Amino acid sequence: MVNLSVNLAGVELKNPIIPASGTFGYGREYAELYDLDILGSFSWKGTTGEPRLGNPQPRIAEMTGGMLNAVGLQNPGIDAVVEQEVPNIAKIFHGPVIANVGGFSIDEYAENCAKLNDVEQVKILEVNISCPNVHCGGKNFGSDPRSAAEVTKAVKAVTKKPVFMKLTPNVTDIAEIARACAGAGADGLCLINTLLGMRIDLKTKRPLIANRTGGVSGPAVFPVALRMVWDVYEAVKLPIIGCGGVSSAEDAAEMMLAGASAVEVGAANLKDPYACKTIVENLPAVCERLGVTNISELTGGAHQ
Amino acid sequence: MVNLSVNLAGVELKNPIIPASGTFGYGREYAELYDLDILGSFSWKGTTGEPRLGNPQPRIAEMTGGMLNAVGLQNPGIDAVVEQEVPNIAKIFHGPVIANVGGFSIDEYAENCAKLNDVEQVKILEVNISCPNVHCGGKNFGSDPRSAAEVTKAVKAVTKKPVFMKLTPNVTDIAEIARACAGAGADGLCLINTLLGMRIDLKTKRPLIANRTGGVSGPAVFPVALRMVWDVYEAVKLPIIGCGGVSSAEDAAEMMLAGASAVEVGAANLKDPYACKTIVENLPAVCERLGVTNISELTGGAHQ
Amino acid sequence: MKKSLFTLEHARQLTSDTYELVLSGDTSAVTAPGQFVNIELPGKFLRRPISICNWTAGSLLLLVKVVGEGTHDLVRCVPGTELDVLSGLGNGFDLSLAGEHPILAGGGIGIAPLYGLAQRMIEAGSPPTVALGFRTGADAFYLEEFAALGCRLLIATEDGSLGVKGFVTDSIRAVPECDYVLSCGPLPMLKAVHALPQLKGGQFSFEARMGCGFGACMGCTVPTRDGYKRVCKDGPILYKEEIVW
Amino acid sequence: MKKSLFTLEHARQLTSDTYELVLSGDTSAVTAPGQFVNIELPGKFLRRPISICNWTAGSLLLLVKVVGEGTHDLVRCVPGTELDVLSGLGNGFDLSLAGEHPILAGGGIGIAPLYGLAQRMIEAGSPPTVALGFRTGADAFYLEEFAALGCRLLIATEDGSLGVKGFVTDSIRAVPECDYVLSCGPLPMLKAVHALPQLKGGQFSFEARMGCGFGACMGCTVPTRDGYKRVCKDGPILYKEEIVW
Ligand SMILES: Cc1cc2nc3c(=O)[nH]c(=O)nc-3n(C[C@H](O)[C@H](O)[C@H](O)COP(=O)(O)OP(=O)(O)OC[C@H]3O[C@@H](n4cnc5c(N)ncnc54)[C@H](O)[C@@H]3O)c2cc1C
Ligand SMILES: Cc1cc2nc3c(=O)[nH]c(=O)nc-3n(C[C@H](O)[C@H](O)[C@H](O)COP(=O)(O)OP(=O)(O)OC[C@H]3O[C@@H](n4cnc5c(N)ncnc54)[C@H](O)[C@@H]3O)c2cc1C
Ligand SMILES: Cc1cc2nc3c(=O)[nH]c(=O)nc-3n(C[C@H](O)[C@H](O)[C@H](O)COP(=O)(O)O)c2cc1C
Ligand SMILES: Cc1cc2nc3c(=O)[nH]c(=O)nc-3n(C[C@H](O)[C@H](O)[C@H](O)COP(=O)(O)O)c2cc1C
Ligand code: FES
Ligand code: FES
Repeated sequence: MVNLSVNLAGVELKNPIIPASGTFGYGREYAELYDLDILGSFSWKGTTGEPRLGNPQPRIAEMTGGMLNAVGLQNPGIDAVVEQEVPNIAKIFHGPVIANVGGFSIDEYAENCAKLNDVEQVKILEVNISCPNVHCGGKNFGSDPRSAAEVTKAVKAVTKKPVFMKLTPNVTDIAEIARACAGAGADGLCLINTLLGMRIDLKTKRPLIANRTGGVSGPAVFPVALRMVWDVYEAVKLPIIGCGGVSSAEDAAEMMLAGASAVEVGAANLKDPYACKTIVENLPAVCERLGVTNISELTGGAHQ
Repeated sequence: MVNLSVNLAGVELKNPIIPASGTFGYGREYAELYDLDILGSFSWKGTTGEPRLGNPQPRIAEMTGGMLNAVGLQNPGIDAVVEQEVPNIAKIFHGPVIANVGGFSIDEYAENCAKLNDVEQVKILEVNISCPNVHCGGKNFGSDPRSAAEVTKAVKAVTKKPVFMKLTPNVTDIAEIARACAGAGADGLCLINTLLGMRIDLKTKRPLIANRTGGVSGPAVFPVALRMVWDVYEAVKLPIIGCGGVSSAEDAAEMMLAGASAVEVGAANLKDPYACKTIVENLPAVCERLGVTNISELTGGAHQ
Repeated sequence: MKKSLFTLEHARQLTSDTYELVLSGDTSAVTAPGQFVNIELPGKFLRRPISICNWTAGSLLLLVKVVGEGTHDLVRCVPGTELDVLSGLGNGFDLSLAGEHPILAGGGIGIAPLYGLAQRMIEAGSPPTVALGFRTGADAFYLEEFAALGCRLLIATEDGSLGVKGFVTDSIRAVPECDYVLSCGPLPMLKAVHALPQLKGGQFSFEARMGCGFGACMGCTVPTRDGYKRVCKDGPILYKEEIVW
Repeated sequence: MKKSLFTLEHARQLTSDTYELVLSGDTSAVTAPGQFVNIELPGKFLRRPISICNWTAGSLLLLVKVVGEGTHDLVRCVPGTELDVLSGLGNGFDLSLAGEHPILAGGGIGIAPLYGLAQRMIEAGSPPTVALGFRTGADAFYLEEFAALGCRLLIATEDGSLGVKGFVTDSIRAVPECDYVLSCGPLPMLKAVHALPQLKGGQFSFEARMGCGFGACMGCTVPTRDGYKRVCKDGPILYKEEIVW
């Protein structure tokens, strides 16, 4: 018997598999397909202070080995989520929930997180700092160590829940951003968000995605994500949620060997709605092949 | 009849298709397969001052939609290339050659480039600044605008040939690096080099590539490369060689619409040694479908 | 929604670029005409959404127009090929709202879902008028199949090479008693049909590039008068009143 | 080297994880035993290098051990499947150097290229001794095929369940007159064979992860006493004298 449980900054997950934010909504669609309680956790759709309609159509493009999206953080806003989605989540999932929180100013991040203080099910805050800072010419919070640290500090000041900063890969030195977040008190890190990409429609000779650029995800980004998880594991002593291109139990194990304590699965859910279920089911066999009886032993196992 | 010729900083190519450095050696292997004179140019293997043995085995790993390599700039050194490869290139290719030059210090870049002044066939220098700066803790020249500019300036000072700086994608803001190179006198830019990635071997639980990290290339990087070509096209008024994941004439057209004046094809040659030949052959039909009679009209065609 | 394997039973070429595919498999998740399936294809990351043209207890009928690599590969599958399919996606047409003089209006490959719809309306005792539009006669398909159902069939082609010269809207205008439309086709057609003054109401099937096809990613949402809706889950059928162009 | 389509004619399971494949196609680029082919597989970016076990004017014989997804997919191809193949890669064994008492030494799937080699040596009038090693009897394959060629056959298994208990090297030591080896197998085996004092010379077939397989990328190079060599182009056969471990 393999013990699949892992610990994320004090929060116990029955296994390390977590559907990634933006690919699992607030759980409703998948709950029609399988019992969500088999999951370690799930990270809900990035939620902002105000309701957001998101970007114009088209928002999706294809590529070899993955996809691009420019959904633009469409979500009903934090108040609606607390009122309407949280009670529904109580019905469909009984484990710890990860609340993915977006924001366009430091104050917004803090306000949104504070509104989750009394939401019992939310055990971890995942702060998406790939959002553009409206007060700073639209530069992403996550592409600058100082603003990454400021968001971390602001959020930490208003919550007692563990705070995981979700990093963008579109940076020269991800370890530097990770250290800045760690220094500002982050309890953990989640990486990576999507790589910035673009496609052009040969029929119209215009960008295929109305927003021009979109975020690349899926198997195509897996080696980049893995490398960044490795680098961050070496740089800071915080638990890491590895994310990017994971599609199989083998990928999840590889991510953990690179340094992840748990693993998020994004685009794979869209291609195969049962992806996370299948991964959870296959994990014990993979652990046996790797000769571990506690999956958490894998974390960082490839270092030195 | 479609006119496929393009112009790169004054150098006329009969078509925009150029095998990318490191995937075409010095032309020998492909010359056994097809007449290289159908190519617009080719970029030879990254050449350094001293001969280099490269990295230990394994150097290659696979991924969905692409590959990782850590060849480590294995090459016979600039003197041997000038003495042994250049005369052979004279026999197998009669168009303009692009000399890809590596270096581990600013002086080395300049020395290597100077040694090519009298090599008639070399019409363009492509300066690969993804190399680690041994005088600066191994940080890549290409990840810092200042050192990118310094290399540009040093090379420009010793050559009359057009200098194309080859940029690394592993940066927060590629446009900033492009502007630094442009400001320092670059005649053109080539992008992208490989994305930094990594795989772990589940059998050994160790990094699969002996060098630990490798460069990701192939279709998986295409949307990232395309986005960077777009950004750089908006940022500077220099000709761009677009590179990264191009595998078909359609991809090449997409790259040109994003802003490329010519297109390099790398990993695709390894999978299909006839890739460049096939792309060249398919370009006229793609141009006709897109309604252009001069392929150079495509360049930047997707911008407003 | 159900995820299951279907087997391609046969593929038949209808026009230069349009094919009829018959798949066998579990269709228990299909509940209404106008729903669609989302098909996984080897080497493609995203699935390809295709309307259900018709279905029986154990088989699916699809009509596929080749527009890119995915549809190219799909129609070239050999009989016996197994396909991973999400079936029974989307809301589908609501027959109960169609009134006494319904007209089905389809353009090009958009006629596909109207076939199963027409059959079910006939079975339900309210045979619709069917107006089909094509660019030219050579592009037309499924005329005999629609005729065999026993519907009144109005054909329009842009160049007049078959039926009346003009658009589906011209056909509809010629039957002013039809005041409720169920329509699928290219966006400009949908828009023109939507604008016809004779219509009291209607249902329109939309397309969007999809990430998932089952409501999870917000990749396909469009604005409506009732807020943003997911084409894949809240649609693909939107109602006349709620549509904003 | 030639790039062309081959058709899978048949696949036969030899052991729990090893298969024999027969492909038909243009083998004109194959010039020596020990060369290999590089096979494109749907959904895989890199080709898979596989030794040529034997060949005729129109057919290729391959032995494939399933170790990962690529080999898994390859052996499951149905007859009739077309495969894009680069054929005639690598230098191959040089029969002319083998002397009067050559021995072929193969371990596991490494016995594959030795089969065509043995046949050609027999045809050339210098039948070799063949020493084959397996982990256990259940892993053994191609014994009858080698025997049918008419070679002296020495079998070793690690657990003694078939032939002598021990390694290929034990078999070779038992025939001290054999002073030239042509060998293919796992690295530890090659190394142990290489170290046998009775050998005056030998040729050893190496493996490396490959980017191209035809000499262009420097993905596969290894150090030798004569400088770095490309396993794919200057090898896969390296000579006793030049090998550094
Ligand atoms: C609800 C719905 C029902 C459909 N029903 C049918 C049908 O019955 N028959 C039929 O032939 N076609 C139908 N389509 C259109 C069909 O989905 C596209 O033609 C197909 O996805 C194109 O794939 P491709 O690989 O050939 O083209 P590519 O252009 O190479 O596809 C690239 C990407 O864009 C997407 N895409 C391209 N065109 C469309 C489009 N028009 N709509 C949505 N996504 C698109 C693809 O799915 C893929 O993700 C339907 C679309 C939707 C949304
Ligand atoms: C010159 C040469 C001849 C070979 N001859 C045979 C043969 O006759 N029969 C046979 O069964 N196998 C042979 N191999 C090994 C065979 O190439 C690998 O087993 C196969 O590539 C594994 O692919 P996979 O997708 O199943 O495994 P994976 O591990 O999923 O492959 C991942 C990547 O690693 C590469 N790789 C993995 N193992 C090896 C290996 N041992 N050598 C080279 N690349 C590897 C794959 O090609 C692929 O690029 C030969 C290898 C070489 C270099
Ligand atoms: C359609 C879509 C929507 C996403 N929305 C969010 C989001 O709201 N917040 C967030 O932090 N990440 C979002 N992401 C990023 C994913 O959570 C994940 O970090 C990324 O896709 C990489 O993982 P993958 O390759 O497994 O998809 C989204 C990704 C996709 C594909
Ligand atoms: C095996 C290999 C070796 C490479 N060597 C070099 C090199 O020596 N110099 C260089 O500038 N780029 C080198 N590159 C990068 C390519 O030239 C190209 O920039 C990159 O691979 C992206 O293009 P692609 O996706 O078409 O391969 C190499 C790439 C590969 C795959
Ligand atoms: S395609 Fe994902 S929500 Fe509609
Ligand atoms: S694999 Fe490319 S040189 Fe050998």
